[in-house]
Amino acid sequence: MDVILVGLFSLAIIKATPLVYGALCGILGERSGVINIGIEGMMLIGAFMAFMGSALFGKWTGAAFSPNLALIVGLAIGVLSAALVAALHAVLSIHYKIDQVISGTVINLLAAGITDYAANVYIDPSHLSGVGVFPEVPIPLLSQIPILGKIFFSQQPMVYFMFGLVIFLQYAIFNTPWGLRMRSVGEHPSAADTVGINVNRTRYINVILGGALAGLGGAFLVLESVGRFQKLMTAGRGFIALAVMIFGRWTPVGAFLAALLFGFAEALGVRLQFGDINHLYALVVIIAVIVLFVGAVGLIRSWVIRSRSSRSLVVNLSLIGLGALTLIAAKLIQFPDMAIPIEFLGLLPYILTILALTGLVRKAVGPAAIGRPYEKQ
Amino acid sequence: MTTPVLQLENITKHFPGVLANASICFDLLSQEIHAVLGENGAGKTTLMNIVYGLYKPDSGRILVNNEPADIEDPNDALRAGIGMVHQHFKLVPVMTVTENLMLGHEKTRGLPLGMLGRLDRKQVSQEIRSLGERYGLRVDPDATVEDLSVGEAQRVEILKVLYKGADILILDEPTAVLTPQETEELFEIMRALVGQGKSIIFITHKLKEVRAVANRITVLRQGKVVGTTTPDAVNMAELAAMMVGRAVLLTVDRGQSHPKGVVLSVEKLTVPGKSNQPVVNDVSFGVRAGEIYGIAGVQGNGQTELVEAITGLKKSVSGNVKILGKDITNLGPRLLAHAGLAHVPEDRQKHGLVLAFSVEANLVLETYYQQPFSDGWWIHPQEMRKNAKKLVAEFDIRTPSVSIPVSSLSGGNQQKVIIARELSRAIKLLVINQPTRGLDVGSIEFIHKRIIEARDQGVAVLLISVELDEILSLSDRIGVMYNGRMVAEIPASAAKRETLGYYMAGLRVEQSANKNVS
Amino acid sequence: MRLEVFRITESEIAPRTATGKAVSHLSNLGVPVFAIFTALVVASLAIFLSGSNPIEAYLALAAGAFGDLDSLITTMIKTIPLLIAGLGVALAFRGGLFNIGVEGQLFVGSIAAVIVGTGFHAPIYIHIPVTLLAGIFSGALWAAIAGFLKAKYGANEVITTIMTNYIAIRIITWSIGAYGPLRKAASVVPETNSIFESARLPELIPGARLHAGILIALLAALLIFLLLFRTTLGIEIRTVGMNLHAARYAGINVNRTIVLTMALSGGLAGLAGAVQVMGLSPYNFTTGFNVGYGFDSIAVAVLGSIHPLGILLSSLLFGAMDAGARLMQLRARVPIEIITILQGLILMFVAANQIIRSLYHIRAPKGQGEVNLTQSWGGSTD
Amino acid sequence: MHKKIFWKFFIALAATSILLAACAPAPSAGGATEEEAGCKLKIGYVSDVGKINDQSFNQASWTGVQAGAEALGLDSSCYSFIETADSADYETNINSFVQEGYNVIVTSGFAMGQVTRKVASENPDVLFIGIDQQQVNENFEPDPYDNVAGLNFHEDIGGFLAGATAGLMTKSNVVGGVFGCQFIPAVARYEVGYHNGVTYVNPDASIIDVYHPGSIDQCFSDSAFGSETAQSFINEGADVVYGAGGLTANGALITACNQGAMVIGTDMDQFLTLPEVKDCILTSAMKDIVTGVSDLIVAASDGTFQGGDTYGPSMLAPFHNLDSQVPDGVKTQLIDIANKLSTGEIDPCAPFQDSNPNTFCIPVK
Repeated sequence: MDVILVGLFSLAIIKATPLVYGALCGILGERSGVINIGIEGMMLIGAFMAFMGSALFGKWTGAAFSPNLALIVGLAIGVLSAALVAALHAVLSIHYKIDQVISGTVINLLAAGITDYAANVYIDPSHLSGVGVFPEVPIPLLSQIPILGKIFFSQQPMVYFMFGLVIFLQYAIFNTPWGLRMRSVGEHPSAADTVGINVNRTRYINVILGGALAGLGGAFLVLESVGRFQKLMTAGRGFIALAVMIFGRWTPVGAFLAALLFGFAEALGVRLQFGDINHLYALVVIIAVIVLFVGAVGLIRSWVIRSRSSRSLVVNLSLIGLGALTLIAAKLIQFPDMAIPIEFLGLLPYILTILALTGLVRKAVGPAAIGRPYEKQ
Repeated sequence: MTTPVLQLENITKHFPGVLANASICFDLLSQEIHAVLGENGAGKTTLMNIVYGLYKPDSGRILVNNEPADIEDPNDALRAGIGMVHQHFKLVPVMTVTENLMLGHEKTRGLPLGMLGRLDRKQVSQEIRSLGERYGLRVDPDATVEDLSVGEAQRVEILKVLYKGADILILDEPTAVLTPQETEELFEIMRALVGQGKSIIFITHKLKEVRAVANRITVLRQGKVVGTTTPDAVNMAELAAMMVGRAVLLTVDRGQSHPKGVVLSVEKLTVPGKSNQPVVNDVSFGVRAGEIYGIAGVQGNGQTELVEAITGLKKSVSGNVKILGKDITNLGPRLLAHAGLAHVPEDRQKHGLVLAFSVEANLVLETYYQQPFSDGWWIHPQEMRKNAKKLVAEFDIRTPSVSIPVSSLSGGNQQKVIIARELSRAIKLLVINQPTRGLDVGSIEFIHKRIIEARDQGVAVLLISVELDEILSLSDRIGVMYNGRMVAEIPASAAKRETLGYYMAGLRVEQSANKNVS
Repeated sequence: MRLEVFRITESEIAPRTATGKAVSHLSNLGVPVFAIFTALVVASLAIFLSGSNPIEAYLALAAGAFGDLDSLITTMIKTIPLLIAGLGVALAFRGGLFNIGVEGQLFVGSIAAVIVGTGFHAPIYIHIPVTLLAGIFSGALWAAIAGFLKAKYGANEVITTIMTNYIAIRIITWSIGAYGPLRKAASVVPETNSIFESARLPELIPGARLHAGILIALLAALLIFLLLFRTTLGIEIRTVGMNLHAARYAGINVNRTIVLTMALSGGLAGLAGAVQVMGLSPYNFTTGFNVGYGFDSIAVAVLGSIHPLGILLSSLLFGAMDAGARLMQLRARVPIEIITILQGLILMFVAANQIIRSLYHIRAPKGQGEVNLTQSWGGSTD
Repeated sequence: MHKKIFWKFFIALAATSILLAACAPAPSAGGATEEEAGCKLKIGYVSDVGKINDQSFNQASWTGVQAGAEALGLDSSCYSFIETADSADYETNINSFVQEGYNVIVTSGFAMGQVTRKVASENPDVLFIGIDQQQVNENFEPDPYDNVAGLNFHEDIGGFLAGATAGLMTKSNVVGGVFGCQFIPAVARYEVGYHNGVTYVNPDASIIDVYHPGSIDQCFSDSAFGSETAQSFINEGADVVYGAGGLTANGALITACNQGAMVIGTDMDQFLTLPEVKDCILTSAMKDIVTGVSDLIVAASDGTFQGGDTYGPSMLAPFHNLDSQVPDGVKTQLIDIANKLSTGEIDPCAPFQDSNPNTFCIPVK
């Protein structure tokens, strides 16, 4: 059971990482008032350029440097390129004031077309080879903790960086001048304008920074996951990241938890194909875990943040109780052997998203000034 | 007292099609309250936005303390010691008072990380507290702005300007949202500020206030300075004439009303707000055919929700509403329209019009599906055009064509489109909310005349306005709302400004409550 | 006293709008044309970099789209689903909704048409309409889910339709896959049975592939035009799209209109899917069928400035590019991805028309309401 | 200021690209009417909805076309390709080559089987090569046409050999397999064969097989899915990972390799096509499309072309860098198994519990 749990959760974290990076990109943009449905495209460009950078650097320098240097060079180039694409999004939606959703759609089309095209005319004919991936770096002592150590502290560097980034951004968005300005621009741009904050510059900066983060997500796929660029390798992760962002209520920690839930749901879909777990049992367990999760998050919120609108203690406690009871019951019941088609196992994250949006989990309300170009009255 | 702290020389500003400021000269002396008086559209706000760096003038220059100042953006203005309290509050609703005040000039503690340092909320909230005590502006620094009352929010705005170290304060129409008592308090604050060395530009279109508080008055009309004077040198009528450019009737001739049977009756109506607290609480009143019932009150005391509940835009939780004895509680707008209700909404651009639609389409916004505009499914554009042409003539709507988007009309003409649309139907009850907000005098006169005409034709009129003068000059009976309750109902003949003001501030309620206890 | 009036007078406004109408029509047409030209120029750089000759490529593209009767027919066949689905996207835009779920709704429509088209035998004049209706209703129903979630819970339709896309496509993949109930018995290919002759759209010219779907598409364009601009429902949809609050004030049932708009939009997508399986040999649904029309139709709708007439032209353009891509690959050896790049560039230049205007000195028409396509992102409908 | 410079730059860019376009070599050929000198054959290739450079069977097919053309000494203007974007376009795309006067048309993928036969029956003068296309009629009865050669493979045999290799080489007794679309018969044959191969040599080994659950536009191209799945195999203790399914499988191979596992590739010798795994790839279950297509093209040129089904060899690629690590005993055992497979003594496609029914295997002989 431990092995299964560790396996499931470390897979969930690996699957969650690009989603978190993408969602953070969305958060920076939307918190400053710019919708970004081009996350997918930015990740794709980030992945492509990270591969080109690392592979070409590796090819040109040969064995002169360690492959990690090539990876770092690739990372830098991938991040910068994605930031550049985000700059295009920013110019289109802030300067030219075109509909931000259309601008995002343009980014997605162009990124898919250009990377596909370039892969066809360059990468494949030249047999360009990847230079490997960042190695796993177990953190001393922490990685020795049973179960948790294996899940959280025996990962690759970009996973740790993601942890750090989530904590840092959670702090920065709510506790620094930068975050205060960003949020004011997304909520009430003319108020920010009257105290001398340059609304459009703030938006440019945050959209471009966000693009860099999406680039990290794309680079992760190449530099830590797959090891080379493959066409359309983001495979819709940018869109899921958008849902993760909303599910996480536009906060980094919320997005992290949401991405983890998504990652877990997907990991479970894969894990159930291994054939050693009863599908029905697993389904009941995950529903129970979700109920538990929702209750626990609600409880933590109402205690720690003292949020005014959070659910009552009774509701949270009964959710936790219900989840726990279901878990115990699932242990006792003998489920009939039934294979759920793999296509259905993969549906869980999508259904979760819809449930999240309907407010069954919590009502999501985004920044007030989102989607509207700022114009002085 | 005699040194000018701010001088404007020949400021000119064009907007497409409009000359907003024409070569304006203006000076502000140290420790003076200098009122800038003018109608809506006279160019007051534009001028002040130029001073504050939100607009760039086409020509002219600004001197601060006799030095030419290059004010490119609000930061420059703040650096030059100029702060502005805007008519529409520039506060971020979801943030606290402290966060709003530090925005743009954040203090951090701990490591000097610049933009990524840790916000020092404690220190700033301390400063706000002491600043508030010094000027008599008390607010809770940790409160979230969206939870504050309008008066409190305004105090936050003034504090914000003081906190940023401004010596020259521009107050843009600060009294529009205040009760007479709160206005008086504001004037006290203004005098205290001047006493402590600040100088104030006070923008308004209300003549009485100017006379009450200003040291000097500059009148603007159609982008130009008409003249500068002092309160003692002119009387009200002269000021009004300067402002409008002709003699103005300060009162409306509303004639005698001949009320008949009750059209609208509201009984014990309760409407919940955002957090399920009642924002309209157990309200009862009636409006009879052929009378104007005015509801006075400071903005945000439940008038908006009351109107929305009566007109079907919001659901009430208890009580009922009847039109001509028929229960219409919580019916939708369409059924209410059938029952003879017309509604001129508070926010004409948000609710009253579809800005991108043509004038003719906006004139049938509620009747497009009825004969003769439609036979239920297909629409008849030529009928709509005919209707539009007729109403444009009848209501003097200034538009080059009925097929252009209504967004290209002026505010007054937009309001006329709404009023034309509502009055052109066969109606029993007219609910009209803030009928003249932001309009020029000509449109105001026209609209007031139309409201009285409607009354005289036997329509029951429910008039809601935060302009006490408007209520007093039009209403036959007046109700006052405070904190969601109808706290008084007075015949117009017996109504005095002062009494109404006390009710609007909730003072009489508390007194009577005290009496009941004792 | 100085009493000049500085506001614009009526005589100043009047001539501007009178000629303005003609000017704005011209520049409305001019912008897309120049946008397409600019996109072609920019994309030629990519073609050149890949070692091909851009002019040869574009000539081949044109030949493949319009070179002979067969190419023309291919173009028209490609235009049909883009036109119908593009109308669907545009209708949603008009109602203030962004339907990214056309891809999934189109799949659902195809599958429903297959189920009905293979479910029973009936005379052609019954079977065809019933099958078309099945496509329409199933697409409408699938889209109405997102509409309902929007109206009831304020769930953003962009996200919900992306999710319902995935759900639809996965379930359909399963249904024709190894274990699926719709899998054609004894076929190597994951495909459904072919629909019966009685439910197939007749060819307009026997043997020429061009089927009656083109008439259905044109009829749909006409009907949507009439619906939007000549009916009370059209007024309601556009009012909700332009100003939700005013719609509520005017007594329009906003929630019903949102669900209805979404359903109509999905119905068109479903119709597009049904027409595809009913009109194209081998008249069945198979893996890889119709991929990408959902996303192309968004570009088609925006390029056609969400007006049925504009969409007629833009879908023809995209159809021609899809059709011409064959010869462009075959003759000029240009990879097909260049079409995606081209479409992205066209969409960009059309949407950011200021770029085009300043490049070619086209004046912007005055007083035109910009359509904001994303008015209620993330928030509720209040 | 900035804006102006930007536009000048932009206009300059546009102008240059037009110039470049104008200066480029003039269009070489008008179309079908002009018979080009030096083209004794014109060869067209139509891909399946996957892309030409999918590093899988579409790429192998196109490489085969190029190899065949080179063997005949054809100029590069004598062969071309069309990538299919929508399965509804198969027929149009094939017909485009017919109309342009091509003599040999190669189509790849079982999905195009019936369409290829249809176009072939309408154009008896043109020769067709269908990869993964059995020449059968609608009732699955053999029905060869003179001008269509179906090039088929026993993927189950390849998969079985891969499985046997994995089963013999594993030390942890846990082996994994990442597969593309489960509804594609060739993939199913690889999977079932692989499973049977492992079980045949090592009944105690536990086998973890995972398909991508997505639709056709994802299941062959989601390399991150492959990578993540391989990672979870490693967590479960797998030390040999097999991948069959385009880019999805490639992701799995690279990650497994980076994690220290041995990997087995598919279709082509992935030691050559996927350089990232060259130090840990044991072998690949080869399906030699390149040679098969090339040979058929040469046959088309010299008049020895024969319609009907042909079966390409299914075999393992060389062990390359890991050759020294494969014990001789294993090598001989694999040869023995290959022989038994070729005689039909072993059924590589035998169904087992919950096995994918979507295989459509053809027994050897």
